[in-house]
Amino acid sequence: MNFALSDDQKLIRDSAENFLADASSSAAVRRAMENDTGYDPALWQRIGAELGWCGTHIPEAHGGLGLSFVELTLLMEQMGRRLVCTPFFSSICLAATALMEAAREDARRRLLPRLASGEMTATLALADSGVDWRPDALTASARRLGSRYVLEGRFRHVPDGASAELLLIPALLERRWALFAVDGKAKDLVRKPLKTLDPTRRIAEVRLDGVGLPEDALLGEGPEVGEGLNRTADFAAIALAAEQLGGAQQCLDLTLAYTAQRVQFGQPVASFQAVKHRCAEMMVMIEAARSVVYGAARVASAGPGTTELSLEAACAKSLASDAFFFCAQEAIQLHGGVGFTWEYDPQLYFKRAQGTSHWFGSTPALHERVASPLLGPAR
Amino acid sequence: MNFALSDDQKLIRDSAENFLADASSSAAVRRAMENDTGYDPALWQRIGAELGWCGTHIPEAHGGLGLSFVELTLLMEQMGRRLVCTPFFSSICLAATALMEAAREDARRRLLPRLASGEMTATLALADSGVDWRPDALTASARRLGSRYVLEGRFRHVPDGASAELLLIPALLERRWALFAVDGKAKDLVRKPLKTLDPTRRIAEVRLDGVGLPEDALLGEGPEVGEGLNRTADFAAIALAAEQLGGAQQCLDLTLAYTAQRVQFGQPVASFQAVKHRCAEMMVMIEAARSVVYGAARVASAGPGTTELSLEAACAKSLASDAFFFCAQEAIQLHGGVGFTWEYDPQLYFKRAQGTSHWFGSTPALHERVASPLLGPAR
Amino acid sequence: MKMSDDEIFRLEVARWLRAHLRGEFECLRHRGGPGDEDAHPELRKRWERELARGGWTCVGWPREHGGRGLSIAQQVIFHEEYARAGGPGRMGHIGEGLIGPTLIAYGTEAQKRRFLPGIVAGTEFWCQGYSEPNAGSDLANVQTRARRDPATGEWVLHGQKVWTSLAHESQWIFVVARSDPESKGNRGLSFLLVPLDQPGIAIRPIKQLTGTAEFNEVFFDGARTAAENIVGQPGEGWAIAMALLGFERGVSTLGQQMHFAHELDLVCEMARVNGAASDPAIRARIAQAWIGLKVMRYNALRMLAGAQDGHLRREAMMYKYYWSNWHRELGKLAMDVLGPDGDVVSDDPTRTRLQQLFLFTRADTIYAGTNEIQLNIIAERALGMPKEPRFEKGKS
Amino acid sequence: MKMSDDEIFRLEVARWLRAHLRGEFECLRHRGGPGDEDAHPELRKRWERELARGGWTCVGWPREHGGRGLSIAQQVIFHEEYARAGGPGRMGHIGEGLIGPTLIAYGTEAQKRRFLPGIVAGTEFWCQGYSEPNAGSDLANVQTRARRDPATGEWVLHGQKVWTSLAHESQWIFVVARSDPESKGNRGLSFLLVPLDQPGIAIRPIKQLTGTAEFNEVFFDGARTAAENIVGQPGEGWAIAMALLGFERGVSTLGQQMHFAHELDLVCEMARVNGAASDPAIRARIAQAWIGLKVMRYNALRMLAGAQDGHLRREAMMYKYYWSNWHRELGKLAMDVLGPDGDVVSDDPTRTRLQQLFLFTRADTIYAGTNEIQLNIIAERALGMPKEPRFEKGKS
Repeated sequence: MNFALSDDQKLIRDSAENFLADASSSAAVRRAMENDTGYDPALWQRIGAELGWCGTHIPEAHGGLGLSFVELTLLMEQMGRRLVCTPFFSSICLAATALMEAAREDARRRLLPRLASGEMTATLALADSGVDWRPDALTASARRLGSRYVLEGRFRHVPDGASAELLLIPALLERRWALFAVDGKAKDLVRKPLKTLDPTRRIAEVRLDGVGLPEDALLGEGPEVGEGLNRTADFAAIALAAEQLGGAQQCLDLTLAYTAQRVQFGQPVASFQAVKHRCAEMMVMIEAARSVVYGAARVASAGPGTTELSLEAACAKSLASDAFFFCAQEAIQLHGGVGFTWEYDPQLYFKRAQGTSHWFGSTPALHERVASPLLGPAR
Repeated sequence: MNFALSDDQKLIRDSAENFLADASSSAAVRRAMENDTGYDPALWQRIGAELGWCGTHIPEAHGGLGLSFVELTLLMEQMGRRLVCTPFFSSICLAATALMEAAREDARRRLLPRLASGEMTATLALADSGVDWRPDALTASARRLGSRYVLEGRFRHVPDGASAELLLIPALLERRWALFAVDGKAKDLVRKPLKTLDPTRRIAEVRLDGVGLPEDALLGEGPEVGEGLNRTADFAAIALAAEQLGGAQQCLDLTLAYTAQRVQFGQPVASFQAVKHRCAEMMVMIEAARSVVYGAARVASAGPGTTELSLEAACAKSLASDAFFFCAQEAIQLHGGVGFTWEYDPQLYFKRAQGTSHWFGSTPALHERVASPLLGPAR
Repeated sequence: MKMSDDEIFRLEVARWLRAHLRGEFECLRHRGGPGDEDAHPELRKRWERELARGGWTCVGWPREHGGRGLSIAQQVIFHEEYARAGGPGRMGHIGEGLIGPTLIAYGTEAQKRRFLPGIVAGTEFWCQGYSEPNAGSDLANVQTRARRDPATGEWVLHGQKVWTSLAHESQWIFVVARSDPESKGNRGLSFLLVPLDQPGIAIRPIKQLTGTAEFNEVFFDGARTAAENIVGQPGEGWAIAMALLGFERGVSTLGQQMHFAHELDLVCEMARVNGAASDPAIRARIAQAWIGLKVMRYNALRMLAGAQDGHLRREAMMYKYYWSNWHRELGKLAMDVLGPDGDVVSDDPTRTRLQQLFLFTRADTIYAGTNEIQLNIIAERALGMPKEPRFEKGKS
Repeated sequence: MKMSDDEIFRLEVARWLRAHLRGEFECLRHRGGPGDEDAHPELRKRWERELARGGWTCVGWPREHGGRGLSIAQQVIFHEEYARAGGPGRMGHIGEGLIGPTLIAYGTEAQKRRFLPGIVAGTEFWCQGYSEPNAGSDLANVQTRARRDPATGEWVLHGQKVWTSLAHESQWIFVVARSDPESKGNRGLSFLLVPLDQPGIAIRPIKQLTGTAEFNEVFFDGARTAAENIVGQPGEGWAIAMALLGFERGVSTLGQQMHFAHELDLVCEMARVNGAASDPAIRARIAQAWIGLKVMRYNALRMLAGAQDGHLRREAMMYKYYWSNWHRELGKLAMDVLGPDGDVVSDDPTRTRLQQLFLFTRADTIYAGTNEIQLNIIAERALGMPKEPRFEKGKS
């Protein structure tokens, strides 16, 4: 496995970094998070239509750029650094991946190009925080009505669930896994936007009170849908880990900048050994997470087996979650009094660190995922 | 609950401190731990016969001083500081307490005075590390043979089990708890001294291959023996926690002394902020443990209920174990290169910290003991 | 069995609180704690006067100064029962706990006569002006200046203080200001009592990470106070200020702990209800939190026992570091118990309370001496380790 | 499906090791690792010569210097297969990994001719003389002195080095000594190659906390070495020494990791056998250890990829801190898995191995740069944070 980035990959990373430093500045994030949808449509337009980021990991045959998961994580890392508020994670990391992993070819052909171009937003309804895909954990069910389907169910926390134009809904159909596409404007679909503690990411409760669907709303069925959704959650976990990694890095960078200029007891705060060691520990956690996130991205880009992917996701997500929380916490601490003010940015990262910590499994749950194959199931 | 020590208590503590600084110096400990029995008989003689420490918590009616558990823990703390190698813990904290808690009055009258005076050593055979006293965890059984008894069983780790003159053996007798006294020289009693990783405390494997016992060897029977032994383990855990506390304190003191005189980069190591903060963290852990050990000792001296005692023991032992290990680890670390040499003392504390860590329950097990009443039993 | 005096006293406190913390005051239960300081300020001021009518303000002050003159044991009982009853955060605590004892120890007779009765009666409220924006942890780096007006003898102040809570709700602020313009560090400072309601003072709230504003900046632009409103002599400000901080640790810690215990109860209850109690990692952390409560309780009892021999001991020097980190970790634990539900702001009061706990406790390890400062103090003052070298002046 | 060259190479290495690590060498499997350095020294020297006969020493050295000239990818494969086969700790590693590359980069032609063949052939062994008793982490505080004998031109050394492993088993030591008696710190040092077998050198073992002695003190009392046995010029010793340390991080880390993985396997096996695997806290820690192995593996691959652009990057600067703390924690985990059995020394080889792991790994976070030094280096060199102030000379 070669960890060197290609020149193209470096270009993607660096141009994203430069673009977002402007386009998703602290002021821009603070404006976007006050919006109805929680994001700036103009920025989304540029990301989707102009920069083409939405097509990154979607095959060329389906209107994408056909790049690998590595490029997707490089973008997510940069977006995480800047707390970008867009439906990128829900539309691309979740919904597009779900289509690629769990939908039939005709459905992919029909829907992926619209996601790749950024013209449509979508999301995937997760069983709470996406950790449990066993059929009996499913919270929706479908029944056939002639050539149509009727969906019932409730999803408590769907990312961008109120604004997404298309919702992918996993449901139990005649005791089998099935994946449905539901238009955001469908009748009897109730979407309740929730107020989130992390204002940079929106969540909605989604209820399907007998939503009637046409035949082609069924995107796939059978056990491969279950497995595909499991894989989707693992891919999305790695992408989210990359986002967390970017956030952690920015917490360290903000702290280095602040402590370099803040003077206490006649010397820069950054010259105190305890502060230096804390920052060094932040870096160690970040680089450990980075190694594993980059490794997981490479595994993910190579068409991994489901078990291998699942372990990579557990490693990457648990380390990135812990690094992000630690770095956000220490960013607040080392900013001193201003660290817990609204005006300074550490609090935004801190809230996102907590908000992302349990998606696709809390760290203890992911540890158990790793422990099981080594030690046998928990008692 | 008043935490102020009485003048008598201060006197006991201070004179023990002064006495042991000489009598249990590093050189003395190193000599004692090479002995056959693992202790210096002369020191034991002074502690028992001259200073009267062995009678501390034994009632006056049974030949003791009738002081409280507080005094016992003050002594244990000082002994822990100096890694005293004697059978004090096994004879007094374990065996004498077991007699007080689980034996009939006639047995107490017969045996406690000999322990109180230090003329006899004894120990209690624990089911491994003394955490599990359920009858079905018992590893010995007894049967009646006329007016005599025959004991079968095996105890893998008995403190001072090879040198103790008297062994207290819990065993199942006709499906009931029973406690027996077995002379160290009894026929068919096989005692195998084990080589310990912590050379300052001896352990033996004890096997009873049909040991025949007279009638008065039965010290008590029935459920009160089970409960008494449970209480004994909790009392002993608090005493051991005090010993650990003393060890932790000495690790900090050794580190303060070493870093004050060791110069690196032109300044005392003790002036580096990272070193200062580490030592401060050691102190915080030590003082936290001290508060809880002292509190537990006060509860223990007031004739507590079994549940209350058990929770106090869990708090004291878990914090003292963790503080001791952390302080021993950091003592090695902050001594630098000499920290892991045989010649310097941190290694002796380090080994004892690990050796005591799981007695009467590892920290995770004690956490679960605390969690259960708050949250219901573990799944 | 005859009840001890302390037991009788405990019943008396509990009975009074039951009888009075009701009706209009009912809604104050468990409110106004750390991070919730600006809940119902007017009502909580009325509550102070209610307490005063019952003789329950300044319970540890000597009777000669209007206090109740309780023994330490009885003060502990009072604070425990107050917390157990869910008594609201005390609007008067800076007067009662900080400036009052300081005036009793260092004030003139006139100052005592002027200021103590208002504190005891719950009619005059105080806030503190210690920190400055460029000082932070370096408290002695005071840049607020006070000069004497030669005409009136009044003190005239220019400068800025920060992290002042309840400035809007108070009548008076105590300020450490540099009265000797040539001085540096902790010399040349004076400790002044300044009325807030005057044109020379402006108050600006600081918005916190919660979106609310519990702290303020206070700007002094020619603010004035009478010549006699100095505590101690000019130049003695630092000594007075340090003595005042010493008063902050007292029996009220036991009351604070009852508050913490209540919060841990909420966390346990949530864990039992939502199933987090089956997660071994959560169980271990809850156990540790419970053990930490024991530590704080026994530690406070050691402090009370040790206070009798007069000097600040190790258990007192580690207390702020211990409780603030314990509390911050409790906030994180609360969120991890909530799990995905913690992401969403709802009208469930327990959930809201736990989310607030998570956010507000971030300040605990920063204000009143950051973790880093606390560890320095422990190392230097409790362990006697040497000070670190400093950059020489002029170099960097 | 056709095998790639690398796959063929992997098979070749594995096959050779299977054929040769047997018979008399069988007992060396998994031996001689960290903390076990003095296991079977004579047999392990013979093993070095066995490797040499197969062309498996100095596999990364250029062919012109007697190496095998492997690509980085193939070096990785070699080290992985070597560790997988349980190949013993390399007696020649200081020669092959440290002094050899240093001589290749900085040595004279004559030095290369004289010293490299003995390293490649496994006939001449080296140890290092860096640390001194009064230096510790402050490597530049060198007090060992070297002066020229005006008669012979030889270097004459006085002083003491410490933490020298395998001194008894080696023929040569490299020493950083102060050749300019007026100099201080990292100036005025020279890098000398000194034969050990001479009257001016005494070696005293240092007994470790295990009771065994893997390190030595080496005393120089008029020890001599020929004029030409200096690497670089007089005064360049520090630069050479730092360059040498840079060689220490290489592809061999991947081999080290296979060794670590084997140790974790033993821990997991013990946990399954003795029931510790049912303890949730143990499960979580084992999972973390396993994740840490992933970190180290991917981190090493990043280092290899990054090494191509020449400067030491963050993943390289954190590596020593990471592995040493990981390894130390594995030792503690191993003991906690053993539980009460860990208290007792027995003849069970796995138990003994885990107990040794626990004790020996205490040195990992100290030697070759303590944790504290590593964090300083990371802060200053990777993060660009300022140096701390120092006490002025003469003051304290």
